[in-house]
Amino acid sequence: MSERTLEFRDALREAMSQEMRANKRVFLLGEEVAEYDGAYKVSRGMLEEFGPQRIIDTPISESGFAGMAIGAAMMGLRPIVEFMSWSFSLVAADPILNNAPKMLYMSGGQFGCPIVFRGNDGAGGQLGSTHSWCVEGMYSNVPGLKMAIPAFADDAKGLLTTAIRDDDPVFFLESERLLALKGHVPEGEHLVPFGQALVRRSGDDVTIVSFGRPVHFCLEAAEALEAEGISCEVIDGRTIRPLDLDTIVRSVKKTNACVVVDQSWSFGSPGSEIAAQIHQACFDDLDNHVMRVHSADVPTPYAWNLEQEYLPNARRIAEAVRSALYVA
Amino acid sequence: MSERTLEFRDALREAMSQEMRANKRVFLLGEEVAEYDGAYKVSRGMLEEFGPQRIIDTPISESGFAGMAIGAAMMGLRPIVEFMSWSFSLVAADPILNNAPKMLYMSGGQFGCPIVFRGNDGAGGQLGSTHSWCVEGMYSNVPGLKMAIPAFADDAKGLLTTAIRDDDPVFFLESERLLALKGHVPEGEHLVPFGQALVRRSGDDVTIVSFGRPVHFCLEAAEALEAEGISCEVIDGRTIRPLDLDTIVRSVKKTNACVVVDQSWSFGSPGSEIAAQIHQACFDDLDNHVMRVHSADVPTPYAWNLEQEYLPNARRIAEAVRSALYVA
Amino acid sequence: MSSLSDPAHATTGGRRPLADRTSATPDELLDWLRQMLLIREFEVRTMQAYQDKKIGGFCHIYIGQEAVAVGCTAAVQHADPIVTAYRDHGHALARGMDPKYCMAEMFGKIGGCAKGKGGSMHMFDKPNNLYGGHGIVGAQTPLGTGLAFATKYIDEVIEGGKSRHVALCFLGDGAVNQGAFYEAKNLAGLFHIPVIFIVENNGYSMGTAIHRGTTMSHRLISKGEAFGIDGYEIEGMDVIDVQREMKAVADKCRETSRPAMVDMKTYRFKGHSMSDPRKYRTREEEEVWEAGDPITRLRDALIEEGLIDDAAFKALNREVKLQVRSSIEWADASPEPDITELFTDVYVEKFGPYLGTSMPQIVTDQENDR
Amino acid sequence: MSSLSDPAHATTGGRRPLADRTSATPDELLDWLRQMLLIREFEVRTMQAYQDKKIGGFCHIYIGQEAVAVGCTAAVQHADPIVTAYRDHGHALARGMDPKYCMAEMFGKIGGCAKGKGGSMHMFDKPNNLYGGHGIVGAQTPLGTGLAFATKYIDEVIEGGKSRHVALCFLGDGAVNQGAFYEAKNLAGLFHIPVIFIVENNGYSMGTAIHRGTTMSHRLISKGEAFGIDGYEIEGMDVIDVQREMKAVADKCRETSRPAMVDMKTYRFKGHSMSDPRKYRTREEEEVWEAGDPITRLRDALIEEGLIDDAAFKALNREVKLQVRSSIEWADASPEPDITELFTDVYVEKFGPYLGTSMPQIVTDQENDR
Ligand SMILES: Cc1ncc(C[n+]2csc(CCOP(=O)(O)OP(=O)(O)O)c2C)c(N)n1
Ligand SMILES: Cc1ncc(C[n+]2csc(CCOP(=O)(O)OP(=O)(O)O)c2C)c(N)n1
Ligand SMILES: [Mg+2]
Ligand SMILES: [Mg+2]
Repeated sequence: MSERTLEFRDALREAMSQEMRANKRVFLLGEEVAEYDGAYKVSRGMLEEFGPQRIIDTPISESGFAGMAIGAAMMGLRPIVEFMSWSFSLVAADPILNNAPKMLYMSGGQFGCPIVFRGNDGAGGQLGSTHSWCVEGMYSNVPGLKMAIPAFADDAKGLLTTAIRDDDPVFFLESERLLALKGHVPEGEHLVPFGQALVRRSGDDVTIVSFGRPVHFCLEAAEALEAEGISCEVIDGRTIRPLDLDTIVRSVKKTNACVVVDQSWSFGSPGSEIAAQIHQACFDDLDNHVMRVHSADVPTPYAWNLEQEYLPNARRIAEAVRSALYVA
Repeated sequence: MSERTLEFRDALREAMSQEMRANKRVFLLGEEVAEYDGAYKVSRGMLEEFGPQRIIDTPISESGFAGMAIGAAMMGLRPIVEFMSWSFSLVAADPILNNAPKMLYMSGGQFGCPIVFRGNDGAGGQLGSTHSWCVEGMYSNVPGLKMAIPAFADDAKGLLTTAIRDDDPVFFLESERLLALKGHVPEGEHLVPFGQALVRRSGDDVTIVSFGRPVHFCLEAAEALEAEGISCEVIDGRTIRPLDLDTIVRSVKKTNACVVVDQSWSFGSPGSEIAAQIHQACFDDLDNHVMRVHSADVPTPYAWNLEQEYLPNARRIAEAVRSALYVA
Repeated sequence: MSSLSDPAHATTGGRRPLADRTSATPDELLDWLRQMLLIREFEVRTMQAYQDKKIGGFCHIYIGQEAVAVGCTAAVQHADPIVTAYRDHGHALARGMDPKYCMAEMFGKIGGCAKGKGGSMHMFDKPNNLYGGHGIVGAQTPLGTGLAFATKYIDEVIEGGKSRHVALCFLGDGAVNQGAFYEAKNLAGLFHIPVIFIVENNGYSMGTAIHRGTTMSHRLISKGEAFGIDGYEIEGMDVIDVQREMKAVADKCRETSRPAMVDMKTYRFKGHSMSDPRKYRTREEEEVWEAGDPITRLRDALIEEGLIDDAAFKALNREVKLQVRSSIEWADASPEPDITELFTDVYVEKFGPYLGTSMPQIVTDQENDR
Repeated sequence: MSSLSDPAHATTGGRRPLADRTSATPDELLDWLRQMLLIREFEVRTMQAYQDKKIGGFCHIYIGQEAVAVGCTAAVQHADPIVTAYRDHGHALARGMDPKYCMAEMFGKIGGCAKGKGGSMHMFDKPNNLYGGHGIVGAQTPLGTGLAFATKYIDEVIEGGKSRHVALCFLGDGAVNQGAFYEAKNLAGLFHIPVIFIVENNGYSMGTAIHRGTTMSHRLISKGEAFGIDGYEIEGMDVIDVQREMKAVADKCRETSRPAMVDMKTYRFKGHSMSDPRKYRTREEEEVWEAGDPITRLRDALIEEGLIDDAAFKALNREVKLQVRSSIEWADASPEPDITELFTDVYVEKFGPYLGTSMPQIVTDQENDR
């Protein structure tokens, strides 16, 4: 095992670079990915290594270049499309939702879409309503796509490698707030299979399930709750489609209490889905209904204090855990 | 009470026409709404009465004309935007989701968006993947918008009138399959308030909650189940945002069993939300977990037999009711 | 390039000797005639089947526009990818799809080109490099750009050679107003992508006459020139003209690896879809265009040149009718997709409720042929 | 109209006597100078506050482009609506927003024009008919079309008169590649909507020089002409030219109720946003443009004409500095929004967890003034 430490952003780049070295069909396109090294420096140096035919700066035309990449994927290329932010993917909703995840079905198996859409998802720091979308709240509703949300640098590499090799369209959601996070990342080939959640922290009293950035809030809350004598099991779901319900259910059957933490708005979200599925699978095991912590059900505010309160922060998670356990 | 009978489509038109007569700020725009009388004849004759300045044929530019209407709404006009199908609203996802429902918030209360987006939602008859979106599956996730889904002609008029008078953006989802449905519709002003579900059929054994077209499937299933001695209470939710949870909870506390029927794909849908909320509100009342009936979690197929099976049909609803009641 | 947008003028097109107008061989010319007849007959029977409720959903008939699909397809290589909108039966047949797969698709049968999952608007044919049939207006324009991008990428990056394909991307005149088309054009212009946007300008999008929805409709190609894309206006009712002029366009795009935009003047003889009463246009207008029927024009030209006589034409017609009839029989006989098909082709690999994917008969039949 | 895109040429613009170049009064000219100074000083202090972490999120500085917002705003009536992108401080101030609301907005304070909910990219000012500040590139172009549509509708349908307003819709050169802009142009051209699209062509979208992202960048207005929209190229570094030429454009649009598109050549002196090291351009290029600083140019012209002297200029500068300083103090003193503000302004009426809406101080202060 390598003890090498990388930033989350470098882990993403390593996945892309290794796959591009191994397979000429893989290429990267998006705004500022080439000459500018990526708006968030995820693709730093890739232009130099792979040249402008494979690291492609695009105009600000998400619908156009996403659709173009889908067409290329139908011909068997394996594009990686960087959205500078998933917030900007709304202008490309039609190609990414109506074409990519349905092409295989509509063509009766003839044309698949081996494509990865990736970029920043969720609130950055005070970016306001238009720039803070958690698109998993909407897009996870759509069959035909897969969705991965890494929370740690090793998973950033492992899940992205899997995504690039996957024959189906993968929506890969990164958090700008995690890009500088460091962690051990294996060198060489590193694959994390989709549909396998990870227990990030073991515990007995309550199961906390989350994805992506809020996993860190959960761990923070778990730490704080330990001081109160509450033992939390924190599960990092890692992929939303496919969803690893088994790992979650196994834990809930042990703890008999559950809190789902999802940075999306609450209504009709991954969080509501997981809550509903847990109620179904663990109806006789739960001592209380599943608690849910989401971003507040309002557009994302700019002001620092409002945004902090808006997010599913550690304080709100701890509160939810206490009520799940009937602790005043 | 008027005993007058109208088609659903005529009820929609009556709401629009009456409001347009009363308020010059109201106008209608969309593809083929004027000279063609509407692709589905909802706006038949309106061009003649109101003229081309208020009944406006647009090019096939959903993003453009939706955005244009939002700009007009910011200035205090009250546009009604017809999407020939909500399936075509994906190309307009950015204006309808990033602008309309957030403008009031982002401007700190200065500019609201009194606008109605309306059109066909859900599977028509064999329209295939791209043309059969149930957009409530995605769009109900977004705060700042309201969402109404009438299932009967009187509600079509009453809810649409309320929508047009509402100061917030309303997503109004019609079903092409219901447009010819007849029912008693009050003449003159008819308002159905948002956030008030209606018990369409009373029963004791199980609560079935639905919206829009599947309400009819539910009633069909309830009828069939009555023969088996199962008494179903069918609730027509009517609006998804705001959601009338009280009426649902009251019923579930009586029946102790619940089936949610939602034509969206299951994952992170209104159905999962309602199931999760019922579990929360009725944790000690439920004899079984909430059952959910959705469209199958696959792109919409064209073939008749596949589409019938895909939909949340009466057979699948009845099956869900039986399992909710532990009836083999 | 020529601009014969006046339909009255169109009927005189056949007068010049054929040798001046085309370098196609007699066999090729006869094949174009056969293709157009096939499309025509196919569409007539499609309308009947729709009335008989064997076909559901939306159904858009290509009658009147046959010369466009046939002429454009004939102007490029079989390996050049093609993508189009929902009015796609003509393109599928011109590309070489056996009509039985096309009909079975509309019948919602497992033998359909997409196993009955796509329907009339979504015809796909991998062996014939047809990348769909797309239902969302304009959505195919970035896809078409992507197809051309991919051919270039494969030729240059993967195979280390020179870009040597073009992609044909058909769209309606109404699709010209979708924003995605402009993004696609800018990308194509910027990246030297050899995609040819062929606007099948039949004058109407549903009930909207082009000038009511589209600015500069008298000069659509200005909407390509604004992206540095060469524009061509081509009269689309005569397959000989279409093939010749499109070949010139395609050759140039292939040579330069540049995009092009074509304003292809044509007319749909039927309604927008099966439910359209066509109140927005006059019978007189229709008659003028019908007088320039692309099939009659080619037939007359071939008769004039002695390449065919009345009897041979009738025989050809009969052959085509038989072919369509047997494709209907085939489609009738093909079973409905099994209910398990609901869960196939959602994802490539099996997992959870999903059953993986497999190729439809249109592909496996062809593979067995080899 | 004039095209002074060569920045070297720009510095000679002030030589002609003022009377030949403008019909503005001395008071107006001085006010433009004051506005430009205000924007400059405001932005300098904004950068400081950003470094001091008083401002969060993305922050886009307008320095260098002052003549555009000031000149364009001066060319139209106060009642004419304006909408712009995220680089919006200059437009807000030119429109007459008291800088204290603008600064407080960026500080995330309740006194901000949007109660601190919008931030730097989303400046709204109802009393001054500023319809935002919009963060999604190009999204404001259909909105701007809608604003102009609405003025026309109100004038014609509701008040039964004649269309008599124009709307200004600003966008960046990078926004030219968003599909929505083309849909907006087609609608504006088709429906005779008096919206003026002003492309603030500063040569870059983030790190992308215009020709790297945009076809026909040497003639952007072809992208309007393709929709029947008159195009104008205006040198945007001299407020006198901008105001004069924009006034002519606006007058014509007002008169004819037609749209227009302006390629306004300008330059941002700072990076794209606060985090941009500007490696994609040379210091030499920057220096050429800086030599044509719009403030210096107007100052020199006014000095030459004797409308102002060095002392008066300094006094003006001091006045502006004081104003900005006090706006910072005001913003500092304004409280954070109460946590309950999270749930206000989501919906107009109260229901469930939502608390209804109310006007921010920028509106209520103004109402109290009356
Ligand atoms: C984005 C979108 N909006 C609306 C529709 C509905 N629609 C289908 S076809 C059509 C008219 C298109 O006309 P045109 O592009 O001229 O093609 P034609 O039918 O003449 O072949 C419309 C409005 C759609 N399919 N997609
Ligand atoms: C749809 C969308 N895509 C991408 C972005 C990210 N982004 C913000 S500003 C910008 C550059 C825009 O440049 P330009 O339009 O020239 O305006 P300028 O910054 O020069 O004023 C980009 C890519 C966005 N906000 N919206
Ligand atoms: Mg057409
Ligand atoms: Mg710029």
